[in-house]
Amino acid sequence: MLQDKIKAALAPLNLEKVADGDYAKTGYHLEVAAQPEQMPQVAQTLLDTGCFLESLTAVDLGESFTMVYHFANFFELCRTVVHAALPKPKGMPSISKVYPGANWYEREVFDMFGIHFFGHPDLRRILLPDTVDYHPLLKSFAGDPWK
Amino acid sequence: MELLVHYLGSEVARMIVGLIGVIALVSVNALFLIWMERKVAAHMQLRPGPMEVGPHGAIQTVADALKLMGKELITPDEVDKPIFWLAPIVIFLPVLLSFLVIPFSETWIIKDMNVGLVLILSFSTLAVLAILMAGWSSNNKYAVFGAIRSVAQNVAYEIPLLITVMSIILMVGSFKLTDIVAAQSKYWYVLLQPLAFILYIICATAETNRAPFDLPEAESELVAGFHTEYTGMRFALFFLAEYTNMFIVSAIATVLFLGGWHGPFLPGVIWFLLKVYAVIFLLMWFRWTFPRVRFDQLITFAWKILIPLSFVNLLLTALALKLR
Amino acid sequence: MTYIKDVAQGFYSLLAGMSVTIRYFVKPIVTVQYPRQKLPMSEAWRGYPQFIIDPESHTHRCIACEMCSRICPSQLITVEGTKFPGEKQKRATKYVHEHQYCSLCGLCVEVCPTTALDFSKEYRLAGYRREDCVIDHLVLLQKRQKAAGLPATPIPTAEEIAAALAAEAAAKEAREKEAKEKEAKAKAAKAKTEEAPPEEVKE
Amino acid sequence: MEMITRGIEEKTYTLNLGPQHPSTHGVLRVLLEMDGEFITKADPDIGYGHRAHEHMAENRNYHQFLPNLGRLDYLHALAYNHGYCMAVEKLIGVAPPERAEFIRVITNELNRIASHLLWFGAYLLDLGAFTPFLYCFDDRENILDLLERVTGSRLTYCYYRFGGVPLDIDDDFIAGARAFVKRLRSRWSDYDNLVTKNVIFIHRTKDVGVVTKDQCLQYGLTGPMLRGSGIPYDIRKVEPYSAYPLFDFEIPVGQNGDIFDRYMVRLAEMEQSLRIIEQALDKLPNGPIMAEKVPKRVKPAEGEVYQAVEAARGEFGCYIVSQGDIKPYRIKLRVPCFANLSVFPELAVDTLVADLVAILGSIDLVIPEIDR
Repeated sequence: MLQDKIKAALAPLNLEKVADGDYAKTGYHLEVAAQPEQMPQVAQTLLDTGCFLESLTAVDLGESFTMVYHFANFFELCRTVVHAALPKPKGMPSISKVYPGANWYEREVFDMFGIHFFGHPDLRRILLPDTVDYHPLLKSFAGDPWK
Repeated sequence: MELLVHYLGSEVARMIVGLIGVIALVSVNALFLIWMERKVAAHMQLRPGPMEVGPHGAIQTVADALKLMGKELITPDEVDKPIFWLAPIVIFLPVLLSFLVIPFSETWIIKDMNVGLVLILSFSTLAVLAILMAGWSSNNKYAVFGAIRSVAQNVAYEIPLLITVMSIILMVGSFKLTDIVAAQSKYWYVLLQPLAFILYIICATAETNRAPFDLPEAESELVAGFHTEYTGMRFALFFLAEYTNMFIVSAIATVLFLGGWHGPFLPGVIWFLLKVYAVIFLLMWFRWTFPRVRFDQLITFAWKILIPLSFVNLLLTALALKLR
Repeated sequence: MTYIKDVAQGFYSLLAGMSVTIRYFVKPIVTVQYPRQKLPMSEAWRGYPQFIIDPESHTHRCIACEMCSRICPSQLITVEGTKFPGEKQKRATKYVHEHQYCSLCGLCVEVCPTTALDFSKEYRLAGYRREDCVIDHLVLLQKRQKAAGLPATPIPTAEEIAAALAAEAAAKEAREKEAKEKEAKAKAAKAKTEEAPPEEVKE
Repeated sequence: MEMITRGIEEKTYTLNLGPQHPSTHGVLRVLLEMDGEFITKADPDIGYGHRAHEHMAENRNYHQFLPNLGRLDYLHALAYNHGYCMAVEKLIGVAPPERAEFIRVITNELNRIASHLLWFGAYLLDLGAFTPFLYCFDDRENILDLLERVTGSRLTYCYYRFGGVPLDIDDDFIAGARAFVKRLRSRWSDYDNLVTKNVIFIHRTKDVGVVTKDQCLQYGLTGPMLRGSGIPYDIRKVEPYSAYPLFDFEIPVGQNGDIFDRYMVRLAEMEQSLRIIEQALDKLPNGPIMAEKVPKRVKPAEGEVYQAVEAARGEFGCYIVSQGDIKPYRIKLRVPCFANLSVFPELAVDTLVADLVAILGSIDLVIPEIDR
């Protein structure tokens, strides 16, 4: 089973948490917590097991961010979520070398949260114009900047 | 009329009256063709087309023409002004002159030259120059694209067109259009030369830049191609020229393959016009059926399929004539 | 050989395509010339929301509970209501719907506890100014009542509202006074029974 | 003079395709580095239609976010409604009754067909054929009429609610849906003759814009983009939700991953959707259309949920983080076209402008969903 395979593959990385998720409640089969520095390795391991990157985003928790990575597989149902706690104002290592598709997702997170991704080939704003100076999905963002 | 003949001689008077008639015909024809194109397109697409101005929208195009005349002639800042202004005129003049030699009936012809066909074909080549002028002077990348495509396309398709026409010339032995029609009094050449007819229609579609070969103005790729920057009457002249061009290539098709003015009961002019509009309907039918070809495919098609086939056709014609 | 076959096949495919378009060319058209011909509206069509005219009372059922204005995603509904003397419930005195912001999601209609709202079948909503899109439901209701030959529900004027408010305030005051008196009485009674057990106080 | 020398020295030039261009389907801008008519580099510039839906979600309660879902992918709005409603239902522990699930499946599949039909027509418009576009719209009109009967709108649907659907389907709808299934089936031969078998169309699409399986994995492609490359990944089958496990249908896949395969996958998907609709109409159970215990004020407990559904363009994922408030703490909308477009710069290199338009169209872009 893929779930066990991923668990076995993630075991040598010494992650904070690798546990079965409550699929009926959250939609996750595997919940993983990792340090930001471990993320490229985790991504590489998941790519080797044939998982693709479903989505990549961040959640602003005030003091820190939680980076959330969703992975799934084309052939077997196994959704893996990887949480990485990222204290402000630290940056995140980029996984776009592992998953080229992460390139745009990381640009979006940079655009919306201002999180810097180390090793990203082309870190620019993607949705907002280059000239703006705010990051709208931060909880400290006050709302309409034109008001 | 008699006064004119008296003062200027019959030839010149004929020319003047003819030219006036041609200008009237060109404008009326373009208005009618645009209306027809809209109606044909609409009915093929299960809709009624223009219905508001006049009965069944018959004078809709007149309203559009008036609107275009009322528009400002915008000249963008960095265009090459003389060429930009000249291009619509250059595209329209040869089209007008081509009417000189078209035989609408035995007598309705302005100037029956013995190099009539050559004249028309050389005039139609001039249109490329105008398109190149328009595209180049517009200072717009899309327009340059359209112009360059147009030149390559016209050069490529001129060859099979001429070779195809050559096989008809071989059979008749004359460049004079009235001779060609007269030779078809018994049977039309489309029956003797079906392949040549198909090749001619394909080349004519490409020559007039119509779908599926409308690459110079491919709207989904090049916005509007070479006339992207033109407005008002300048744009209308391009439009007019396109439809008049259609009339001319269809008229040549009628002369070469469909027996010109020959036909029972009705006068020759009516038969001629009916045949011309039938060919135009065919061109419209193409346009509203096919997707557009890609540029390299277009050129490949010309060099790999049309030119060999037209040579084969010419060869077969020559053999048949020799064996007869 | 494949060359000739390809050319023939390609040519045939083009003819097949042309046969389709010419067949449709002679088919009857399917479009409707809009301003002259119209299609019947479907039952569930969502125009702007409007008051239902109650078949019994011939007026609206809005009790100004503000459920609609609270659930509205665009916060575009302004409702005001006053309790008039002699009536059990509040009644809407103002109901303004700023249709230019409406996304026609239907939440207001679904949430209404008295089903006072439904969707109109009006689809010609163009206007020249923003204000043209602002719909006062009470005015609209009057228009529709007139069209249906029903007595129009009067819109309470400011004076009437003030009077109603004053009456309400007076009633409230009276109630409060009554309550105070009651309280005072209770206090007095309580003072009398000071030795009551603590359980009772808790209750 | 300076301009002339610069023009001679530089081999490539920049072409600005969009944001107002007929074939970018909305406000997408692609910066092209061109060498003649060949593209050496393509850089899509998105965000012209950014409306900050995710930010809006954080500032309104769960009900109030419902209408926004129809405005992401306006062509297959019901799938987005579905994904969001299912995610919230998971959060608050409500399950819709069976009839509601069936209605959701029927309307969803009708909407999917409408979306594919629109793509079909618009794509041929990109390729220069205008007529199929209107035939598709004629068919699509039937679907819109049907959906209008239940949803009340023709485009930006806001139909599903937490715990069911607000309006039941009636016998007219069922009869209409059956008639539509029959009608669309009778049209396939016309579409085949007009488009699929057309030699020009085949030459325009075969071996153009090939997506390899590796690219699918690396870029996280989903939907027909993925299935055209031969990977049978369809969330309706892989991760069955709603009433989909009750129906018998297949996942069409292509082989080469070129535009033609994607086109065929979409056509075959419409046929499969028709099969699903037929079965659902046959098996439609009676019963309520709304779950009983749906709270009027949705206030889920602390937690997070990810729900994926199969939209016409690929996987739509709705990720909700709740902090026990009446407003969601964070909603992330994973939209298929965002990933599908991100592979475009790789596909566009060394193609002609005409091919670029063909590839861009074959991704089936809906820009408002990418920009959110």
